[in-house]
Amino acid sequence: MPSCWVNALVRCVIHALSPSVSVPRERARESRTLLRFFAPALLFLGLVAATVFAQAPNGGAAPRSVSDPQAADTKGDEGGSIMLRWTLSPDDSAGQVTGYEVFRAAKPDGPFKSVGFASRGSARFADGSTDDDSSYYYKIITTGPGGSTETAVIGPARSTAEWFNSNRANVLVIGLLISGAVLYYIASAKKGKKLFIRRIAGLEAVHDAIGRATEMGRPILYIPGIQDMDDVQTVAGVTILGYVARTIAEYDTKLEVPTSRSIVMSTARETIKAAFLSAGRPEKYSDDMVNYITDEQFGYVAAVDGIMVREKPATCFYMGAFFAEALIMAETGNSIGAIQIAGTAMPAQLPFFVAACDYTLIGEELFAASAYLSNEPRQLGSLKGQDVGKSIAMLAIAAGTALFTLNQILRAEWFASAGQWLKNLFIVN
Amino acid sequence: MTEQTVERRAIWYLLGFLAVVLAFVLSMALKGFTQQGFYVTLGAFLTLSILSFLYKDNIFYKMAEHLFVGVSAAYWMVMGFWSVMVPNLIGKIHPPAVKPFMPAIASQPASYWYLIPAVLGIMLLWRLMPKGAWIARWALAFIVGTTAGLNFIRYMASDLLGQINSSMVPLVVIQNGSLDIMTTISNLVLFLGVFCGLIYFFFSKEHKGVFGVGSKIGIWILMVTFGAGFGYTVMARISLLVGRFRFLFDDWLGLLK
Amino acid sequence: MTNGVNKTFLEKMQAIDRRVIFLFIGLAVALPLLFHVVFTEKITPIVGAIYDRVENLPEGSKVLISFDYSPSTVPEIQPMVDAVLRHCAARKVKIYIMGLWATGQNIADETISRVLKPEFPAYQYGEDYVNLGYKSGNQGLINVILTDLKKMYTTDVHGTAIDSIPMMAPIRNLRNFDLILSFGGGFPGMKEWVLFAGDPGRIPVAGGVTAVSAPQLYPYYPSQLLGLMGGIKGAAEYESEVIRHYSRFENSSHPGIDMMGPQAVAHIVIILFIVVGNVAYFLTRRREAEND
Amino acid sequence: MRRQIPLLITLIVGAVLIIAAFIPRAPFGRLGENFSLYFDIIAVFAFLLGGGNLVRIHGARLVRGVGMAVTEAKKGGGAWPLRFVIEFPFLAFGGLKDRRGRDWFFSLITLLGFFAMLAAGLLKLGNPSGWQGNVTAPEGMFQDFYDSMFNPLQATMYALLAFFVASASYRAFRAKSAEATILLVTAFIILLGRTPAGAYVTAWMPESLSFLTVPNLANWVMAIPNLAGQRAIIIGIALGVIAMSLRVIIGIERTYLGSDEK
Repeated sequence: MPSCWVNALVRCVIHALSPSVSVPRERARESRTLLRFFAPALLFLGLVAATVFAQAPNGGAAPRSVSDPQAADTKGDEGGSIMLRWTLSPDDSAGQVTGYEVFRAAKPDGPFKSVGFASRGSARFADGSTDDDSSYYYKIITTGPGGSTETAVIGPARSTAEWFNSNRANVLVIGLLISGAVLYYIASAKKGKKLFIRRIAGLEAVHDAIGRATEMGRPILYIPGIQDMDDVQTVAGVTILGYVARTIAEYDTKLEVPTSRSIVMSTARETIKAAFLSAGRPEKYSDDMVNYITDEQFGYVAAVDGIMVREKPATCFYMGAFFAEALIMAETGNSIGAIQIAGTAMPAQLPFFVAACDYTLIGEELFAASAYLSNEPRQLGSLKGQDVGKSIAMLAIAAGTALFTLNQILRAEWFASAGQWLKNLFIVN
Repeated sequence: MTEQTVERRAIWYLLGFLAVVLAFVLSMALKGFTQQGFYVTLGAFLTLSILSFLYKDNIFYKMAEHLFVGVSAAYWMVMGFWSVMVPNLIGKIHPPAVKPFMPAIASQPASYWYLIPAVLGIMLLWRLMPKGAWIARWALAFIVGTTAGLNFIRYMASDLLGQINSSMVPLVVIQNGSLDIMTTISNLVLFLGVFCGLIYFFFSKEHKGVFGVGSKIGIWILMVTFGAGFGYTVMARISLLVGRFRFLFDDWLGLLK
Repeated sequence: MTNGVNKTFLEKMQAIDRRVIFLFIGLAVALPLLFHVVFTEKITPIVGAIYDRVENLPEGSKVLISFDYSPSTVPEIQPMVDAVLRHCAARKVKIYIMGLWATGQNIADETISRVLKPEFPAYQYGEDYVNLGYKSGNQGLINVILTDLKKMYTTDVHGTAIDSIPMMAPIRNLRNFDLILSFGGGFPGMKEWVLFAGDPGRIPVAGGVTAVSAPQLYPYYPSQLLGLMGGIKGAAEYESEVIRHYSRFENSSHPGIDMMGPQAVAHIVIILFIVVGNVAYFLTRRREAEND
Repeated sequence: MRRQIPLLITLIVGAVLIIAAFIPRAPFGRLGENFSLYFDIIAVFAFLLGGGNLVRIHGARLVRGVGMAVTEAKKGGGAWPLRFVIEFPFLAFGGLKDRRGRDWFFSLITLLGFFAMLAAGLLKLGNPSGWQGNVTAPEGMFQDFYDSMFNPLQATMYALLAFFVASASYRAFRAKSAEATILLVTAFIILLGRTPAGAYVTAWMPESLSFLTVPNLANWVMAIPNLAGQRAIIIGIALGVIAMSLRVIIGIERTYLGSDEK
């Protein structure tokens, strides 16, 4: 029945398109009548069909099956997983598909058991429960409100473990590039090559801030963040503490470092002890400079606020990972008139430090701070290496953007695929 | 301070102290002298004590603060003990030992790999010993090495690559033959923002000339980000206060219906 | 004379004592709460995306809800959780509850007994919903259960063996879920779910976070993150949408919508203070320029 | 030597973890995950150091303070215990002249809270299902303490932010420079956009200008310029972390390890 309609439609279209084609008069009249009668109706139907076609070609019926299903070992994993891929059902975008259920069996003739469900729009499914020593057979069932259709049995497939995670090849290459750049500049700085490093205002202020505390005879408060040593920001905070402590050791200023983690307390003690020693003032060091308060974020900040309003430090440093407590501390510090220097790589807390502190090290500057303060050529060399990393990132973004833009303007397949290729280099697996 | 003023101050302190106790008892009388009533009153009392810090530091805040430090330090220790120490250390090295607490994991096979953290933990504690405190540094070295190694990969993969990947967008977007102005402007801003933001972070080049202009735009973009982040957050902070006021008005005073 | 008085007034307006601001904020929150001021909400696409996904889940789909927060963020997060939980239960999907935060476990228990049990008596534990409880390990935990859930979860929160819970039978790992919803705001939370489960496992991840964390998660939307509720406003939008489509929830609590009243007033108070500060600043500057 | 070995440990652990990230096979594939678990265990050991420090400091202050308070009370002569009780609020709340013992009563509160919570949790006091029960089970003493003390304290401390966010924005959002103006304008738009008020302010705008209404503008700012800035920050941070990790692994950055001398 539908084919009959299609036939009529096609004939009409041909006639409409070729009025000059010589056809027997009778036939022509017949077509004209047909046209006159049916054209508006057909046009309407065509429009409806076109819209409907885009949405639901076979409303109520079972969705059509996926095509080209394949099952193969998941690449670059530790085994125990088989990846299934397919081309989406033509009804997928029309909303007639609820999803794809994957069935598995040890033999081609079954029995098949469901191993999982991929939702609408996804063209792959990883069966993560396979045994590397066995073969498996699969079939994929496309389900929808109108019923379901299944593919033929595919397989056999086996899972294997690999020695190299090929999905991460891009991470390896770019990692090597950036590490190479960092190591290269460290090496060349070691050989005595002079490097320019721009001024970082927040770090220039460190000396003045310590001097001010000494003049006022008030303590210096140093907060190395509220995370543990497994956060790299805490590592940065503690190393910066080392350089700050070295300067403090030269003055007669009291240093207070409340910590919210026991391991940070231990590490900070080691760091300050070493700093005082290298400044030639080991006798001034005491374990009481660093105290553990509590692991609890807000218990910690309650105590730090207490220290602030009671001891009135002249300078507060906040260097490390911070969460909501950042503003509580910074506002209390502000109310007692302390000079405040903050640094964090927590994007969510940066606005508050910027608003309430005198100087703020933004993200990357926190990690650059220890190198900057050390003023040691090798350390500064690594900053140059970081810049190479930024250049790579900027180049890649610019190239990808250019390719996609050209594709929009020129509509050339080549640009699209080149752009996609470049983009895929930076895909996260 | 003469003896008399001291005495007078002591009396005032005593009266204040009694007033607080009385207020507490009265408030409990309102809620009924039950365990529940006591807990709600205590919660309200502590809430008000912390809020009083907004006016100025005082003994109520100081008491609440000190209580908080003690209670919370112990809380995290207990959680560490029951959710890490028992199941993940003792339960791994010698599963039968945890049978009285967690029978479900007492029958799993022992995994002697977990002796590594046990040894490192003891090394860390060694600094309490009179001799050989330096051994603690081995544990610290292990911790910092782990942090460096794990974060190197983690930030590389998700943050660096992921963000570069999603920054590749066409600057001009043409939809059905005509320019999609909104998306085009958005993508231009996005590209320029990321690009100039990165310029701002350059350390080894002076921010002058074209580079200086880029870095200036970079700062502006960062300021937009900070302004947006700040403005967006205000809502969350107010919500928290609403939560506390609801507790005071509803759970404690029963004013809301 | 008047000039001098005005100037000091302007200077005062530029440096209002913070305690005055504190007082105004306190009143701005307390008064609307006591006098019950409410506004209506319209859903935004980023919240609508979650609503639509849940709405289109077939009956019996498997949804994982992770409670990654502590009592401190309950006022902000709980309304979202309640609304989504009601919506999921109304759609008759299977609900799996867990938590990356130790504190999440109690909140989950409390939520179940407050929302699920009384409002959906037909929902059976072990058949339609299960509470797997808290496990430590943060993103490490996600990493493990991405490939093998039973390695970490041998029992549910009540100590019942996983294998004896009917609805756990089809679950081997995270990839078996149709949707992962994380609610929280700190670490570990949504970001970890995206990076360690959503991305590697290609599982749709969505959920709600505190308003402060939301901007950080925008970069992941929509390619890595299905949708996002940010703060109370996100909750209020979801509540409004659920109430609009399901009349049975008209009388359910809607703390998100309730809390938008104090929100709006407090926001306006803050805005007014900013305006006053700036106006005073400009007037002072202009006067100084005139005097020069 | 004492310095070389820790540096070597850092180098090996860091390098192995990086390499292991590319090898899916056991035991490398799970190395990172396992090391994270190890870290959590070490952190629990470290609690003894932190908790010890806490108890030591507050214990010392308590002992010193009580001693001083008793001395003070004895000075008055007569029945000094009675005097101690009457003067208690004074002696407890900062009445002592010597700073070092002045806060003894507050230290007592810390210690009481600490040991009560510790005992309730470690011994699972009052837990309805005894030793096998979850430590945070409702009705257990640990959970009761949590609900009545920890929870209100934590939530209120957090709620202080509502006030601080207002005072900080009043002070910081002032158009003193180009940067400050941008900060101010963006924050202003977002603040308005997050309330129903934002919709009313620009409700008069014609449909064709709908993208200029405050809620739409706020969403656009969040989605585009904010995103751009976030991305720049995140990329920068990633590079910073990479370089920092490398410096730590190859041992250039080693202040945290202390000194060569003992």
